Amino acid sequence: MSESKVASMRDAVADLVRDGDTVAIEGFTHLICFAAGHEIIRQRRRDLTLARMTPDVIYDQMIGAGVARKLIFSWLGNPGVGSLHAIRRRIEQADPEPLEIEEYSHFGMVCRYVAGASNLPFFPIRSYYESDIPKVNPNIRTLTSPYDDATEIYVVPPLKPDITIVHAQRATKDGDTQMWGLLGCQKEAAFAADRVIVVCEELVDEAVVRRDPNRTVIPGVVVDAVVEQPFACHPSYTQGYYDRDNAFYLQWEAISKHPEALEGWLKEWVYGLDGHAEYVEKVGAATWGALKPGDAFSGEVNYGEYA
Amino acid sequence: MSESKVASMRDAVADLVRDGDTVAIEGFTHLICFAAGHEIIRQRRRDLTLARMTPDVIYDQMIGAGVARKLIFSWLGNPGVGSLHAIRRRIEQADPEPLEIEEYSHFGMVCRYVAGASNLPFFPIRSYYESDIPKVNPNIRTLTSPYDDATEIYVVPPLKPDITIVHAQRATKDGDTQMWGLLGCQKEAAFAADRVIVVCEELVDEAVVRRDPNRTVIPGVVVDAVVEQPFACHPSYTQGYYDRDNAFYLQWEAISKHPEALEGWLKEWVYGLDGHAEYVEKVGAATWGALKPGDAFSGEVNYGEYA
Amino acid sequence: MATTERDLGYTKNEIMIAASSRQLAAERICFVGIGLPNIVCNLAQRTVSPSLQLVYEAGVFGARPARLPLSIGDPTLVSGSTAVTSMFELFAFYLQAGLIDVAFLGGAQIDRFGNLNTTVIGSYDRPKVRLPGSGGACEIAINARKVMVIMRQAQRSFVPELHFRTSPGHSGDPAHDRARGWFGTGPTSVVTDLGTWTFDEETGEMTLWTLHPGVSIEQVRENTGWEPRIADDLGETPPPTTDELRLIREELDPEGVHAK
Amino acid sequence: MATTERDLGYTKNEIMIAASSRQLAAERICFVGIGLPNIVCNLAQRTVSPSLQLVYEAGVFGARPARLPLSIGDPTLVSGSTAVTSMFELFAFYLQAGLIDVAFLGGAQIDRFGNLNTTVIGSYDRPKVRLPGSGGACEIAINARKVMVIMRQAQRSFVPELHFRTSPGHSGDPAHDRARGWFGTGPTSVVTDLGTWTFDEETGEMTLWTLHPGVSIEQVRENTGWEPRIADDLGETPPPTTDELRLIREELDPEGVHAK
Repeated sequence: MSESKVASMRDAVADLVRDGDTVAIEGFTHLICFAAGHEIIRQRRRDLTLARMTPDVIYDQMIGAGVARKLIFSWLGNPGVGSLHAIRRRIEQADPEPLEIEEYSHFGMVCRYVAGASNLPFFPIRSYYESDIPKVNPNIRTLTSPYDDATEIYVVPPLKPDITIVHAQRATKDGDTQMWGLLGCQKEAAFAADRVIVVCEELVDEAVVRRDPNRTVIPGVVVDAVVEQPFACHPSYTQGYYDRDNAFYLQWEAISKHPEALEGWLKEWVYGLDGHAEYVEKVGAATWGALKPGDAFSGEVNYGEYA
Repeated sequence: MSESKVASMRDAVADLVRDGDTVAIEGFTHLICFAAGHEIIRQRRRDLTLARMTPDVIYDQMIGAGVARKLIFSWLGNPGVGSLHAIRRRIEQADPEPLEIEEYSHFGMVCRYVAGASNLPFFPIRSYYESDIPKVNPNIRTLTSPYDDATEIYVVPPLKPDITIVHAQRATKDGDTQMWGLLGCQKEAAFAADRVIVVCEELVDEAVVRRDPNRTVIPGVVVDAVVEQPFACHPSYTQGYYDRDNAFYLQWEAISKHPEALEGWLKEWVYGLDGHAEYVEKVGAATWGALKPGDAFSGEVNYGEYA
Repeated sequence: MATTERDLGYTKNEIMIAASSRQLAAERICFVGIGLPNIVCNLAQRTVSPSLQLVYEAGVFGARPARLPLSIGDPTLVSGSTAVTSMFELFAFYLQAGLIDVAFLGGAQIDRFGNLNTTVIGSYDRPKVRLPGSGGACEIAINARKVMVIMRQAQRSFVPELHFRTSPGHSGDPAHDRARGWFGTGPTSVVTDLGTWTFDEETGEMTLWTLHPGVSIEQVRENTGWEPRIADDLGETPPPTTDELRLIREELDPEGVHAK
Repeated sequence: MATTERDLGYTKNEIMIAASSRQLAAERICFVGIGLPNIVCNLAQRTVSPSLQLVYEAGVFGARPARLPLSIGDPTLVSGSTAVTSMFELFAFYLQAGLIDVAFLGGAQIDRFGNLNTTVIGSYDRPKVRLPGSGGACEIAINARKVMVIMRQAQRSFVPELHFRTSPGHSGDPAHDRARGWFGTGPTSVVTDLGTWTFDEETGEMTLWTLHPGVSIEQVRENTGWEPRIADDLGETPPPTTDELRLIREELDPEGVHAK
């Protein structure tokens, strides 16, 4: 019913990601849209506030490339591998410049998105008791329950990104988006945002989506642009499409440790490439072949025809 | 891994529904488990507090049969048809006895279940401003946001049923439960409850569930009993299995209007029957044939095999 | 009235449906219940508002009903729709978040400022008539950006004093209303079997905007529980077009369940 | 130490895994991260706790990994599992609701009362080492009914004073702890490369419970930043059984990614 929202990654980022924006590229291990992060680097956005539960390698790349002035997060590491050295340099030595941080726990970040998505002024959470986290983050506050004065509870404020970017297995030109596998907090982050870009492995006919409406995670009414970009999550993964490239995550430790190595990597893999299609080609068929999973189909359910 | 929780409806209700309990049989139009309500009537439970967003015909039957002393709800009608006269008689004329009521809006009820499921002391909601509802329900209170003193927000208390009963298309013997179609607030009501009975159209092998883990709405870890009871929702419906019996909903207006008609209906369709299997037989093949939908399959997705 | 209806060539419900649907021109996301509003919205999609997105209150988006839905949760709304969502997400992420541009409400009683009663006739503790209650009406009135009311009017429904205020409308004090900070602004229009009403920008008072063909101001006065405010340039409601009537009678409600 | 390990016939990690897994006997629902805890839980399922239900922190239930998961969100955890849930539901409906019986935590620093630091070494504003931060650790410490800590010990990790308290443990005042009203009670055990520790019922202080074979109390003292409390009936940790070692080496971690 609504006109097509289909765009190229370049146009979607150019139109919807602005200097100074608060940007959330969410995805918990799964469906992390590296291609969007690379395009933001390529278009040299500046002064962004980057929000993510787990900044991961993608934000280490973006912050290493100088797109951000602030980071909002809950776990800052390279899962099971090591550190995010570009981010650490900015926090530990203000090298090359300081990075402002605003820190929560995982559940605190999730609740911030839920509050943002629900237009609530705060969200209550049973965490932070006797922790030093609220001491270094004045946005974490307390309330007393009107039902039981003995219960003091912490609250976190809503997080409403200017732009949320999520990746999905498939979407329609109207932005009706279906995902499976780990869902993280993408739905909440998308609803909380002013603008939403959905990147997908496959643009599908709406008939595909209409066959299984319960599979739809983000309805098109909240989506501004739809980008079809296969393999956009590498080295993260897309359930059923390609595996996580753990080798790359391991290599990142050495790359991010040395500014010049990081600079070299950015030149070779981001600035030096026209877009993600070239990146996919450069990664090479051998790697894609090794990352391809076998088949494991869901089976069908019957919604019934009620005419 | 855990042992089977499979039980007959009679045993599940006998073991898990107790006099004086707060009982939630949820389902928004869809998946309303009438068979469980009938078994509770048949076992002559008393002094129950019944909670449901929309009491619907099922609670009119249960309250008409005298199982309840209190009703917690948000919309008290026979959708698009008429009234719930057994309930109205108790509220309007205390006939045959008074019925205590505790009244919210739809969203207020949903938030109460979410608070109960999340172990929160309250849940904030942007509703009730300048409405008389809080004047007649002292459990609806206000809080001031610690982030913006101008924002006063209403809060509702958690609702933690002693027992929640939900119906689903399919479940495993361990209680891993999959549903599709309208989901209402069953997940929240189940997690909020102390005990949970899952009634399903089909008991399936866990391999069926494991093929599509994102379809699982209620994991077995919170389920106490699983009852396989086909057609348990009539005259409500189960998406893909049978249609709503609107003719019955229309007939209910006349039945519930007259106490003796209601008594007669209960004798014939509840007390007079051994269980839901006899009910299904009594409804008759012609009706089931008329209520059977055509096929509309979901299509499959690929989760991928990662070995 | 039957005669009038025969003379006019359309029923009271048909002109209520047509008049309401025209008010949906340019709206984007509409919160739909069952019955008249369902037909109103589907008519608007086929006439003045082709890109109107319908969100059914049971949690269905992009429904393609293969038959006229008989309940708010009819399975025909689900099969072939683009999305189904939980009630929590529907109310929190859509309605409370301000994504709903327009919704429909009705009630047993409405006052001159558009406040609605769907709870009780008589006292709350021992009501003469126990009505359904709020359902989603209270949060819809507060969070939907526009609220359109469709209801037949009579002395007993258009009352000077509500027995219970279920859903807030205008307060009568525009300064207060502006300071509320809700997405909702009180009802924006009321369509009855006699005419259409708007709400005065200044006072927030219901104002008779158009009379349906064949209806007199006296009839309106007889069926309004207060001295009704009447627009200086009171107009006549354009009757349903032949196209609108065809769509209602042949496509949207062939059995005349709601439109008759 | 390599010699010792060769002499003993198992690695430090292997005895840490074995000792931890035995503590899962009789537990019902376990919150699992990746790395050592993942191997510990899977070993327990195959030995002392066959009905243990594993909940992976990325939101997966009843996982049947076809390979050793390499990340907390490895796709092999999803395919063939019984349920996948959103992060909100995982933390709200499971952890915060008290459904998690036991969870694992570690850290860069732990004090004698089991408080943990995973945030910074040095000052928060200009840290010497910026660590990952809480992740879910803070709410796990507060809401999981039991918390087991697995970490190697040394003067720099077993410290008298944390640089930052990320996750609360025991306060040192049992009356205060009882009055907290959390599901969490502070860590219940700590398993290190030198021995196993419990927490004193009365004082909530970490107490050396068993020494691993070949480890001396002096070694423990050298690697503890305070004068350690030692159980009157200090015992020796039973070494990994041949069956436990076989499961670890052949089934759970054939490449020795974590156990080596």
